[in-house]
Amino acid sequence: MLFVLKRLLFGLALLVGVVVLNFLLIRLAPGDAAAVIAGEMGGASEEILARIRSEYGLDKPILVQLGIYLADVLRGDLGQSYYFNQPVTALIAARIGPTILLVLTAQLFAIGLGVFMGVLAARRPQGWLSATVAVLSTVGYAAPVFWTGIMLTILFASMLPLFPVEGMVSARFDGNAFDYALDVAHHLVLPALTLGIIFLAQYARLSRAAMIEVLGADYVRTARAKGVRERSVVFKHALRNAVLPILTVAGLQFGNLISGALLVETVFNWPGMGRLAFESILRRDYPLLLGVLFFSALMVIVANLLTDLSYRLADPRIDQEGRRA
Amino acid sequence: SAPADAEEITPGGSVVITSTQAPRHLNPAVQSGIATAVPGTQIFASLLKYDDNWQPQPYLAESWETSDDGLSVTVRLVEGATFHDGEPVTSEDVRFSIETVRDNHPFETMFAPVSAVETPDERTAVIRLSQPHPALLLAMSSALLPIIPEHVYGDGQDIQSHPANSAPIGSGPFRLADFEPGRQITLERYDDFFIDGRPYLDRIVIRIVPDPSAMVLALEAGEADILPFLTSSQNIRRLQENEKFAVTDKGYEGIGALNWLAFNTGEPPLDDVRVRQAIAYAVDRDFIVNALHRGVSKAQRGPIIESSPFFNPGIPAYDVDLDKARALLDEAGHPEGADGTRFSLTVDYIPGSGEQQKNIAEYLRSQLPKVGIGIEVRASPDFPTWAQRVSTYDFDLTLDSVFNWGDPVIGVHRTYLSSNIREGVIWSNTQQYANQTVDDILARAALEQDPEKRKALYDEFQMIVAEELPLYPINVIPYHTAYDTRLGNMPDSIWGVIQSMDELYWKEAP
Amino acid sequence: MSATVQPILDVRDLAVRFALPRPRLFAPRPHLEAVRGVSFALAPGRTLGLVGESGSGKTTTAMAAIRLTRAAGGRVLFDGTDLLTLPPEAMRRARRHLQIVFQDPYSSLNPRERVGAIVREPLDLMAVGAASRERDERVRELFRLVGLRDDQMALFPHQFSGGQRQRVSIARALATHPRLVVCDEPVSALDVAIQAQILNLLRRLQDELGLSYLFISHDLGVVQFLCDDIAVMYLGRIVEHAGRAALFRTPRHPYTAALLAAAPSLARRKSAGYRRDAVVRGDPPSPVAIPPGCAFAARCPRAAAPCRDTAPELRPVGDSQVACHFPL
Amino acid sequence: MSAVTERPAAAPARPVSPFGEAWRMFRSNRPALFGLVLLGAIVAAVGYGTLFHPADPYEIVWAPLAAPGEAEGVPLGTDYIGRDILAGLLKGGGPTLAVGAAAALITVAIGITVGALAGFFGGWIDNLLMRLTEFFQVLPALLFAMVLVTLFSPSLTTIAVAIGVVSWPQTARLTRAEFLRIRELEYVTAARAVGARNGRIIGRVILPNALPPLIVSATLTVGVAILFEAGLSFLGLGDPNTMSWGLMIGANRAYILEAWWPVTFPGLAIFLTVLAVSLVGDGLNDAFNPKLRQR
Amino acid sequence: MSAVSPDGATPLLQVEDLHVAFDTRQGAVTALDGVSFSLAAGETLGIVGESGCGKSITALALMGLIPAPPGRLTGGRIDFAGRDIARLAESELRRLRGRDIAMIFQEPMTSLNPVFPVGAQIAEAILLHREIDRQAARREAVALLRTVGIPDAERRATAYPHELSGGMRQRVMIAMAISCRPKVLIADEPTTALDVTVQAQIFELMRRIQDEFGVALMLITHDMGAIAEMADRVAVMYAGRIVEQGLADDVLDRPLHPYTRGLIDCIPVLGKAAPDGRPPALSEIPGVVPPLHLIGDGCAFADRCSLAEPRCRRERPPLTGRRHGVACHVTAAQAT
Ligand SMILES: Nc1ncnc2c1ncn2[C@@H]1O[C@H](COP(=O)(O)OP(=O)(O)OP(=O)(O)O)[C@@H](O)[C@H]1O
Ligand SMILES: Nc1ncnc2c1ncn2[C@@H]1O[C@H](COP(=O)(O)OP(=O)(O)OP(=O)(O)O)[C@@H](O)[C@H]1O
Ligand SMILES: [Mg+2]
Ligand SMILES: [Mg+2]
Repeated sequence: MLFVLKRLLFGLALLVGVVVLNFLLIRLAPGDAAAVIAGEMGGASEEILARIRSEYGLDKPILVQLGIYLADVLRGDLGQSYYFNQPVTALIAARIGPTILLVLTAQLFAIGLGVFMGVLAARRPQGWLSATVAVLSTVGYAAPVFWTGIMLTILFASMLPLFPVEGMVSARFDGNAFDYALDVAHHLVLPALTLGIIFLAQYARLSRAAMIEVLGADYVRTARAKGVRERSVVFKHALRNAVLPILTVAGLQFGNLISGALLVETVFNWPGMGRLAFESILRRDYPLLLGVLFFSALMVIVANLLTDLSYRLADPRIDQEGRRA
Repeated sequence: SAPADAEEITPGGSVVITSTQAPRHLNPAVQSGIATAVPGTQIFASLLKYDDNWQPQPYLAESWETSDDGLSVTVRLVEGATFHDGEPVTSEDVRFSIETVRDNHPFETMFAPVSAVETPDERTAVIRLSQPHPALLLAMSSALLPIIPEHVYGDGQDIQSHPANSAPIGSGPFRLADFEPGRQITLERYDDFFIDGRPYLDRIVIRIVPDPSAMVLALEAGEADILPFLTSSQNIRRLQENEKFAVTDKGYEGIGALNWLAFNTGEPPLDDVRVRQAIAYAVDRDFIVNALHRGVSKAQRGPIIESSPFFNPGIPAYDVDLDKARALLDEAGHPEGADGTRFSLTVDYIPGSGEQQKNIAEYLRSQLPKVGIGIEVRASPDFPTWAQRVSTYDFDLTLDSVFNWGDPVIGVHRTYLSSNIREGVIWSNTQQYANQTVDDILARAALEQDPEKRKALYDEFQMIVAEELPLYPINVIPYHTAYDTRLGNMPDSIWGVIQSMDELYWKEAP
Repeated sequence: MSATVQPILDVRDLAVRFALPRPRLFAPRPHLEAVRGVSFALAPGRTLGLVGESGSGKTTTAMAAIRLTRAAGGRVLFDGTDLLTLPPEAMRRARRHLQIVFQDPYSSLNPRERVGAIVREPLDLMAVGAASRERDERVRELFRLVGLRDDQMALFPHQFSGGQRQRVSIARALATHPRLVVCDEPVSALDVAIQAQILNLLRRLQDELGLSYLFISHDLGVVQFLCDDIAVMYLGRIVEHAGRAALFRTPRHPYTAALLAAAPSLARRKSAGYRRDAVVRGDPPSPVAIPPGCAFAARCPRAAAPCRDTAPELRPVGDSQVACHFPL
Repeated sequence: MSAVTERPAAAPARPVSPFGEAWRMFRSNRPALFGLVLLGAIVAAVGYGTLFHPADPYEIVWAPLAAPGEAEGVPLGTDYIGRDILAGLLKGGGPTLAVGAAAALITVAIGITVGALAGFFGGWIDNLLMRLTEFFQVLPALLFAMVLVTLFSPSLTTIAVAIGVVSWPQTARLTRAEFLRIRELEYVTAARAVGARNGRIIGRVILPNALPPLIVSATLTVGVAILFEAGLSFLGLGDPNTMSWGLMIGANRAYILEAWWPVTFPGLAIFLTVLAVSLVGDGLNDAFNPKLRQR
Repeated sequence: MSAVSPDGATPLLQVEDLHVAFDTRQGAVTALDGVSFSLAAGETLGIVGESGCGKSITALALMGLIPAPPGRLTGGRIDFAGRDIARLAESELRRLRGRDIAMIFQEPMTSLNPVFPVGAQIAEAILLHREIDRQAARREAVALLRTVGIPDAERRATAYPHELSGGMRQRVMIAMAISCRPKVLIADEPTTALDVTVQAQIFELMRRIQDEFGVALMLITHDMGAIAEMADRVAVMYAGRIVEQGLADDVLDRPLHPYTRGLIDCIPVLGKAAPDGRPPALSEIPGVVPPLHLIGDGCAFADRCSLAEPRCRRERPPLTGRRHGVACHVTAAQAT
């Protein structure tokens, strides 16, 4: 409990830090926010600029603006998007779901298949399967994700039209919830695959290493000495321990997954936060950008918290402070 | 196209239109740009429509009449028009709309001369002008003057950030069903539309697909039906070869989207007209149009789009002539340096504009060194950065794209009037071009009621700026629309898809 | 215990505490009392053995005594000056007289340095010997002293066996002509055959160089072989301190007796029907929550009421110093 | 008493340094060697390729989107405005590799400094630095880098710095872990016991021993940074005045339906480079792994 | 070559001429080179020798757990209950392991799986070999914990290994090993990681268990004191071979092999020296155990041996003698 509380508090502090840093970074960078807003409206005169400044509070000292912003954030208000002229929270709320869906699917795919491949490879570290896994994992990792995405699009959406090219739901979609889920799943295949491939490689490699390590451990020898079946030795005694480093990495991967999602969403026009982030950057939509950064950090923090919790469930040796006894 | 006979039309069905740009909101009264205009013109009706021959047609206004002195226009509204919330459309709404647009829309010239709008009765509005304003009728069409309900937008909230901008109430053929910012806009048939039996379609979905290639694949896969505003030569050519789709460049005359190379005439060496002309002679417009754009775009020589009745075909074209360019540069006092370079310039471009601008900038980088001008391409990470640079004159050369918006008064004057040199405002006279004669001619043209005389004034204006060259026109943005050939009554007026699509229908179900 | 001359090392009331993580968010930080008021003196040229079970604080005591671990209290007089209050630079200079040999021959040598450089490092750091040639000569001399060949100087630690590495460690420790060498279980990681070589070497070096050893071991046989005086530690305290003869002949503390009884010996034969009867039960209590009174009380066959209430002080009994209410 | 001399059997007189040992391991690792050769070939091509194919990558040499082999002297075809793709590859490799290497250098420099200080001193310094590290870890790196690049305008330097600034936490953690581990080893205490000061212990004692995993990680960071630069360029945040592989992909992407080559070749180049770098990294990893070495 | 066998008793386990090789970078090395011995019910055989001489490999060979690759059994027989288990299929071996032959390891710290409660780990062993339901297995596990002297066994069964002290962990290992009443128990240096007082407790426990269950114990150690206290018979190993074997008393009191003698003499054993004066210097065995790949045809100890004769370097001495055997050219005559 102490741990959870501590992590929560710390997560909160981190979030505040993220907000402050980004706020200052963005506000102190060259560029006039009012001009941006005016530009979005199609060009404007000096008086309109002045009106915009006072309306958005841009005429106040920067620290006052920061204070106001922080107070608003505490109330759950991330401001209005300059571009969309809508509450940032509403915009993000509509986009965060697709991103989580994409990221989790890719992550599950990568972990599931990756670990399976890694375990198989670890059984015979010198065998051909192991070599194949090693090669595949390097290959999957080395290809730029957006490039893989483009290649997959050409292959599976244009030349061999099995999957939709873009989007999350068909524009014409009209059906019940089940069809909806199917439609989304159909759209999800290529993006999740693209994103999953890089991480698949990493998990395969990691779990291979972890399994080789664990299979040489004394307690695995003990299990064998008890007469435990080989399958059970591998999947119960060994994997249960090899999962620990995998979990650690899975938690740390979340930030990278979101980074990858940014590119994948761009390639497949997946309507997630990544695209929103990209657009907010290109439009200098500062409130929206801050909101996206805030939520990305929040997602990573929550993911880390969950990983830590599951780690704790998986490893009884962790003490209150999160250290290995 | 001839309107199809009502009997053969089976109403119903939905159409998916894609757009690469996400609209901020859906109220064209306070937002320019095509992203807002496409859904905006379906949701809001304007007073007039325009046909493909630049002629005004009745829409919300069943009739209109300009006084002989040109100082007032009387508009009579159709009977029974209602907003999507059921309230009737009245002359008060017209007054409110005109005032709102006049006071808030970035195109200030559209309604600046309007001094008052009188509303003698529910269906009559009299627009009083402080001076004659021949562009007024055009400004009353399409997205330029959406009639917005006063009872919604006149509640005292700031119109720029009014919540109803994202949940608009209009009197157009379609009403908003769902607005997912940056993703999709879903419009539904408005059953009480003031034209009986219209619209034919049940639903229009505007889907935002930022990647044009993905858009094309979506059309091919049947996931979309209409791709307006296509500019990529690759996509246009690919779809032209596919007989399931029609590809047309009709419907963009009203917008008049020009692509040009702007000079910062406020600073040396570009303050020297000879240098500007030298650059014009060094650039091969035909190569750009035929090779870079692979024939899909049309060359543009002057400030007014060549398809406009006001265009003057007699202006100099600056066909490529490198020797002449070199001679002009020598003459201007810029001899070649040891490395063959006379001086170096930067070139900016609107980010995200790919083939139309970035590629041309890169072409310049390859081409201008041939006459001794070094070029550095300056990328702007985002639009505001570019706008900031250009509007504060922190540039040498920039590619720019500015729309005519139908009448020169709206879209052309702003670029050349010395009174419009306004620092910090993009798409003002950012070239800092100042010529008293031009200012006078344009002022007279804005008031001139007689079309013949007006054209003569514009002819003179075009000759002067083609000579002095504050900017070098390159081409018309090759907007094309690709659509499923089973669609009937594809909009083909000068406004194309930014005018009501109430007549659009499926000839056979998709 | 014949310390009539001034001791080279005089440790008084040494205490070391380690901070532990808080159990709850705002709970006070608990401390582990690793060494709780240890005093002893070591005469020049002699060897003091520290024995005790794992975790009893042997290493910590020794490290705190030469200020490689921070002491929480007490004084350490080296030749009369208190090491614990020396300014850092002076302490650094003092280190040339205080050297150390570690238990693990694998982790006590930097694997990325040639052994010659390892042995030379203290000379450079302490600026012993003016010229570079002089230092080289010294290194060569040290190699010969500990039974290594000159030509091995260029090798890396992993190219040596455990015993040879321990010789390198010893050479390094002796490089600056120290007067006191702390040996922290220098032989417990070695095979018995190698252990004998190293023990003999240590003894020979002491004889030749007049070194003083603070020698840590848990092997009573080794301690008996090498040490003149022996201090038995239990949970951060010295429970018995005596000369070799006295300690092994007449252990006074029940814990000492238990240790002696538990140590395997060639003399206790199964064939002769030997069975352990009175083995000490249980494990030592956790050093985090040391019970009041005598720490050994819970396992002690002689424990009575006072043992659980008051901690016994070290006091002379016969030839020994014993901290026990009911010494043997 | 005579010195006990040992038989030379166990101690060959030839010194084998740990790094020498690692190189021997590395050499016998075929994929790693392949990676090294591939990397060498790529670097050579980027460095000297223009000698054999002296074309200006910015010059329009042919019609746009000419297929490979379609035009004389343009073996890999042209891009969307008719520039030579092979010339672009040869010229663009430099910046790509340079950004990769520079970013990796920055990453490693920050990472090692932070990690070493945190791991060595522990206590509040460790706490502070680790909080800082976590802070940088919760921001998705690419997103944060995009913000930095956008705010401070895209140039090779900004890009390299941005990548470095966002990717050091991993190195810092690794360094810290190594320092924490090695700090407890007896040879560190031994160094202190012979009077070494903190600076020496950090730099001369712990760091060399922490180096193997850091070298591996630095190698892999080069790959990551190259991918990163490619990603940024792909998103249009590259430096348009400097040809790079990522830029080529990003710029040519719009023509992918018509021409596969302008995207595929730079993609392959990135892929092969990162592949080579990771193979080398893996090889180093194995070579430095004492467990594998014993066999 | 004859195996060591106790007087009168029929051996339960008979190992003959066992060979194990490992593939290394230096080529195949012979880690076990003709090891033979036997073990009878209820007796304790001690195996001593320096690090790396093959003690653990011998034990693992009996369990069929030689890590392969790189290791492999290259010859010999292991007769157990009338079968040669060196040739059994893996599935049959598995049934044997834990049920008939059980083993406890040196590091109680790492030999228990850190992520399962100790009770469950014991119960697993029971479930594997006995027709018994989960509940019963649990109860049995608790009972076993009680048998090995763990206080509060009920609660400790749910503890994870890291929550127990080293001694307790080793008790858990013993409980697990005896859970199926094995006939042979192999203990590979069970107390090296423990303190002397705890070591004494564990030895005591093992003696008690042997008495109770009549199990044959193979005790691997490098501690001569432990041999004296625990073993009926001893086999001394050197570089993959048994160089001397016999009754504990015979070997300890009248060592025949120079290596055994050196081993005994170099230990600073308690009470051996006069406590008063300074003990005399220890006798040393010079040098170190040669790496396996450098062992030639002769006696592996010859290089370190003060008695070595030229033929010692040429010829490998066989193990001679039934009651007290030795593999030495020089002292073979004294074997009985
Ligand atoms: N750095 C540290 N932080 C926290 N506790 C420590 C630290 N070092 C030692 N301790 C604790 O202090 C106590 C004494 O440890 P010390 O190493 O001195 O014992 P020891 O007698 O040398 O044992 P061993 O025979 O195992 O070497 C132990 O309980 C140990 O866990
Ligand atoms: N996996 C392996 N690969 C190569 N050689 C091995 C392997 N395992 C053991 N050996 C070799 O087999 C020999 C015997 O090893 P074993 O573990 O039986 O020694 P031991 O007598 O148990 O030593 P210790 O007292 O250190 O436990 C050693 O010399 C070792 O080098
Ligand atoms: Mg210790
Ligand atoms: Mg062993």
